[in-house]
Amino acid sequence: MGILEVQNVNKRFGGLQALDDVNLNVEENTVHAIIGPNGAGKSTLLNCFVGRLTPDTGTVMFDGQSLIGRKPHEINQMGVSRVFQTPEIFTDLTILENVMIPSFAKRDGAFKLSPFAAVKAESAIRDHAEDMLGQVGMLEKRHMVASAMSRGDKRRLEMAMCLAQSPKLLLLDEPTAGMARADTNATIDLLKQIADSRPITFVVIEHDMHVVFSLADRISVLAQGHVIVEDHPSNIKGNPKVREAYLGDAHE
Amino acid sequence: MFGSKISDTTTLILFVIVVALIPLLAAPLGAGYPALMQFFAIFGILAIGFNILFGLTGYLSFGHAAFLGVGSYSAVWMFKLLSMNVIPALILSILIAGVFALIIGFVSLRRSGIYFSILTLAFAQMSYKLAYSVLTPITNGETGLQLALDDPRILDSARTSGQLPTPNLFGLDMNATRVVDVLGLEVQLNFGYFFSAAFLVLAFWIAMRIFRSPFGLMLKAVKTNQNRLNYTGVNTRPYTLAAFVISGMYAGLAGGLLACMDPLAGAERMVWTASGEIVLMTILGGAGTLLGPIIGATVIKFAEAKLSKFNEGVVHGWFDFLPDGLADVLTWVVAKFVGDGWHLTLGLVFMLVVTFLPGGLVEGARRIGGYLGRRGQKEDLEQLGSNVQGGKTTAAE
Amino acid sequence: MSKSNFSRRGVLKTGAAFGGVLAAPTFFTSAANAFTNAPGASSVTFGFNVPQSGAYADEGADELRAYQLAVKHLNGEGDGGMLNTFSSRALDGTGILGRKVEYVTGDTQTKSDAARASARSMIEQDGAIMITGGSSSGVAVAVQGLCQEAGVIFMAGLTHSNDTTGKDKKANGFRHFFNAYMSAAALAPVLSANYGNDRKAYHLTADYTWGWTQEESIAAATENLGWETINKVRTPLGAGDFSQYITPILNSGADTLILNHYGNDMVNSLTQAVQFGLRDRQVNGKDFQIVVPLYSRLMAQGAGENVKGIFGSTNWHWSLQDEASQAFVRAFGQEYGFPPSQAAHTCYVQTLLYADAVQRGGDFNPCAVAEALEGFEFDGMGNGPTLYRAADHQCFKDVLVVKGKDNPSNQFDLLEVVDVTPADQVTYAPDHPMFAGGELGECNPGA
Amino acid sequence: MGDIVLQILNGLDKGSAYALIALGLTLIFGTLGVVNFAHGALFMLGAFVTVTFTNLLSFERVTLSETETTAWGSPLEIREPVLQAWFGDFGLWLIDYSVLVSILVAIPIMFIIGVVMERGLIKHFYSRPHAEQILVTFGLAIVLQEIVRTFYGANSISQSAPDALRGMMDFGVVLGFEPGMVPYPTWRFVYFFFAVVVIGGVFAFLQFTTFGMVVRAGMADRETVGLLGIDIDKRFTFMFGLAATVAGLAGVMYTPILSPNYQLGMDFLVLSFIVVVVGGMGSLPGAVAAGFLLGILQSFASMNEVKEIIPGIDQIIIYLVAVIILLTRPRGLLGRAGVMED
Repeated sequence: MGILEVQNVNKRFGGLQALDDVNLNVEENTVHAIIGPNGAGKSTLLNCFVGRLTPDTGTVMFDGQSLIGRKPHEINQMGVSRVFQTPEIFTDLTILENVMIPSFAKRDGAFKLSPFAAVKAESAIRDHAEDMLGQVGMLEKRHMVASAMSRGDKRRLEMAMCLAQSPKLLLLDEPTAGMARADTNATIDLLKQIADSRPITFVVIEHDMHVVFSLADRISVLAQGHVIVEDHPSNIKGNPKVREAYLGDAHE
Repeated sequence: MFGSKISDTTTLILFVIVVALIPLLAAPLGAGYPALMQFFAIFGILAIGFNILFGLTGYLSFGHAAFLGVGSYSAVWMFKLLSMNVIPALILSILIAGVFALIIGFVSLRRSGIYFSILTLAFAQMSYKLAYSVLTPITNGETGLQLALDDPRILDSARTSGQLPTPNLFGLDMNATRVVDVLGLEVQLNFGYFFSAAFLVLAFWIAMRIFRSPFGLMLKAVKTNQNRLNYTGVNTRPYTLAAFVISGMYAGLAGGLLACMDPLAGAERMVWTASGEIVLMTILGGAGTLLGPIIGATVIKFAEAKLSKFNEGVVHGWFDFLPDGLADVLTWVVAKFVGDGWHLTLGLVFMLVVTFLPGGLVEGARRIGGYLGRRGQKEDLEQLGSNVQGGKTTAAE
Repeated sequence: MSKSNFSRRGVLKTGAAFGGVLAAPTFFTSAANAFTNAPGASSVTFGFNVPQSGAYADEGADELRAYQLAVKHLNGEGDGGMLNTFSSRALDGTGILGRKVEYVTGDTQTKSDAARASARSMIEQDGAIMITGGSSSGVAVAVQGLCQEAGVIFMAGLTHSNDTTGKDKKANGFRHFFNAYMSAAALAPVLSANYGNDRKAYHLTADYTWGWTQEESIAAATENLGWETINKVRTPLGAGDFSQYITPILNSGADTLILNHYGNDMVNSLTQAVQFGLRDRQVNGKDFQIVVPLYSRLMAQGAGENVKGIFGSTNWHWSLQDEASQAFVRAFGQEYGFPPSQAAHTCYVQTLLYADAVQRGGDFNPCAVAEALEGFEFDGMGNGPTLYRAADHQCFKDVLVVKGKDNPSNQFDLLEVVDVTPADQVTYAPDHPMFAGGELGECNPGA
Repeated sequence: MGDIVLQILNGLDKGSAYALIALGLTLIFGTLGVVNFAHGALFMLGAFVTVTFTNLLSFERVTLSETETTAWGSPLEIREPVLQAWFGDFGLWLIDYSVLVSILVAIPIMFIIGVVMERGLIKHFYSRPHAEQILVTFGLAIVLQEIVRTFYGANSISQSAPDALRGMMDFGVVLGFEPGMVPYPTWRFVYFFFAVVVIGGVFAFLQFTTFGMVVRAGMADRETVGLLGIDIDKRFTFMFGLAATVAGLAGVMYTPILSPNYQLGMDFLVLSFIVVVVGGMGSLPGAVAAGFLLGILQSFASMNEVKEIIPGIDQIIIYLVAVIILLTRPRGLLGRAGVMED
């Protein structure tokens, strides 16, 4: 029984079969990577996990509950967080506030009318947020406005925001896209450290094979909306189907 | 207050002091008469409320004047039917405006961006058009809803004098004014003003609490990145709706107070340009800041009252010391901008402010403050960072 | 200029409630007065509250010119205008009761709210003892109500709705201008003479209170003639293009269109009705006709040649040949270079009437002024013998029926007076159903 | 039945004006991404170009009479139309056709006004939030209308259509109605066909010229076009000029229908925005379709039969339609996703 079970998911956009009978089983507390050439349907699949898209048919079960038809905020409240390809943060707010918001959401639920409480007085939330910022190495910058940060910092901030909710499942959409090699390595280290320090499951979509093979416990290869292989990383490299799928796209 | 480190409590105390001293401060400017001072306070409340929606969530409502109108109508009906006491009138104003805001907000908030603006505009225009025509039995149309001698007023004992009663707070008339002489200056102490000012302080205090609360933080987050907020487990609709309703209730309170100061409710209060004026006030002062909207409201109401009164005769008086020909030319030029031309000045000032001071007058004051004392400035800006989004022009999107 | 309190009751209560707390030893309250804004020994201030922005701004500007002229004449400058023809000789060009007349102006924006705010500022800040002006009935009624509460006299400017001196009449408010009922009553005989008694009328009415009273009045008057009312259609204020209201007239069987519109609505609906060929049509064997119950020269200018031959009524017109009208046109024309509008005339007259009432009564107290105005009969103001009726504070005088001129000699010469309906034909009982429902109340002197 | 045909004609006629204004507004929004609240003012300026032109044409030489005087005693002014004195019948013809002739004048003037507006103000607001664009152009609209009021006053100024086009056309006869059942003013037909020609011209320009192709590409994907190394700035300026010209021409031709006054622009502003939003922000065919749709709906809502069922519906129909469309079709009739929702 995996924490995330995807069965027979289909999604069609007009004439394009974006997802074709996708099956996936993500074990708890593992790092599961989804790879595949451009247009394979990786992002579509991810969007089906978070409530942005609804599959035409099939089931997506998280922790024994169906995710189909739930809204993004409901799915998040169940313990699924998401890191975007381009960091989605609250650019106008300070870094500390950015991390406090997810903590509030975790504690107060999807909506709480508390116009007379003071953010200042929420020391538990702040301490927790500062702790998270410390873990991603951004504690000193906590009073900066988020828009003033570098792209790498923004991504680390987004990571801290997700971690602040102690999610059971963290979805990462190309966490190292557009990064220099040094930053990529730092990110790998950070993710490893996170994965080792707590019970958490990662689903990573990634193009960079270096990242995938450094992190993944299991890999699913998606091609033309279909999972062609799901296996241990060591078995993926030599798989002929994978080579075929990547043909013409091989240096990815 | 501007760019210097002042705690909220100190700000509030300073605010109360300034508000209490307005009759004294405004008198030398020729603005110290009850009607205008009441406007300062009431439109201040309106702008604060609008800012809770626009300044925090970024949702630009172009129909906020409808709630002002609804509040006024409710209050006047209360005066006509129940009692001239302002308390039931204000309670009904806030409630009815809240209900209207709940309905309009529930529908309009299904869309965002300019679609939201157009939806609110459409609702407000429908209210205005209907109030002006087919709803005349309720609104008294063009003339506006007024008191009449034969209104029932079931809670008030019948007044025998042939005069209309005055809105009052347990017998204290809103138009009661005491004129005192301070160093040769006539200062008008008007009960209605202090009554409205008390609500202004209350409104300011509530807004301040909202700004500093987790609820307010969520609203700011809505403005910055609604998408992220959804994926952070927050349902943004109830937050925006709550902000919309709170903001509508502020407008209802302002409308109710307008009726308390002057028991008449006219349909023009709801026309779309009146909503535009609320936006102007907020932006002029500084959207997203605590004090900006109040400053904007005060400046616009002051300009409207004073500029429109400078007729050509008055202007010519200013240039009397000059030779005749020159005085005539100057009068001709200046008169284009005051008196009946004051809208031109309003439009120009507004363009200049939006172009050069997108953060409004508060940003202007902050910049001046920056020139005066550069030390410690950076730290303050960081501190204030989350309070001045309205002042930022380059919000990354 | 002396300040005083808005309300008598207010003073007493203030004194008890918070005056004691706020009044430090160095503060001195000003001397109590018998009424609001009692003038000082040397000058008296009037408040001219006219539309300076919005659709009626030109009319407002003309009103303001008339007021300034009136102030000049009251203070003994210029040629004295109608002071020389006015039947009451109380005013002698030395101001009022020896005080020089000064004035402040405000912008009503043709909105009840703005008009009241502007009037309040003139009363509370500038010490105006009398408010006058306005170019729409909604504003007039709203400001009249305010003046009643504040305890100053309101001399209405251009306001034509029956309500101003009907259900919304106030003891402190006075109207010289005529009203919708009078327009209808004055037009009826002329319409009957020109168009016969067998007509089918179609009404287009501005959908607000003035439009409704105008429609009610003219429909009643024409039905009395034997006309049939085919339909009464309400049009939104400021509709701009009225084509969708005009085309249904074409096949409705109506042979007369009555446009209960004013201002830009009137300009547009008339222009478009003519464009749709209504005046070229033959219906029921008769030439189709258009009637505009309330005319104004300023609006006739906007409608251009479309007004030619169309009947309507007006309160006064500059081409009148009586001595008083000529004196006023001369004074106004020499000052500004063009003839005055009816709005200018009524405002000028109202100012003189107020001043005269103060002079005759010997007191600025609004109640004394009201008493002097009530039942006052006068002449020499351009409308023939006139009565300020005590029961509703409405002036009763002859009403002019005018027609768009076929060959105007200049841009001001657009209307010709075809008939003068005498005052007794337009007079109605104070409790006439169209005017019932309100009470005058008692005059309020304020403080 | 005749009434229904008449209302459709009314609707098409109203719709022409709405569509023309909305077309320019959408053009500006689609290419430049600017929400222009001063667009109604451009319509108004167009109308006043005609007023000015007519005034110039009918310029009169004024001589003071030595014998006659006015009612107020000053010498009577004798006015002589200069144009007639100079050109005789041609002068009269020019005055008669002043509205149509002023199109020629309005095109360059409105284009220049548009270019100056874009270079002087709008271009500084490309990267700024929509709220600020709305506010600054709203301020500009106030300034423009107040300037016009300074020169022309607040009253409406009547403009006549040329004598030959002033009459009625019996349109019903074409459809088999009895004569006199469905007459319609010739000028309104002229306006309708003028609108069709201008709309067709704009579409053809965008469809068949390279310039238009770039602009259309820009409307679809601004970033890519920028990357192609095309000087987008100049084209934006041109587009703004074009939009101003379209709005101005709509105003020029509307003057005989609606005597212009300085508030004309504000009256049309809200309406044109609703048309654009109903049509779908950034969609040119949407703007045109919505213009005609709203025009026709407005006409039908004003019919007595409809008003008897729902009192006051003619007052609110436009807004009601906007609300319904936006709630059922969030992007408007023909709009694309993602436009103006940030």
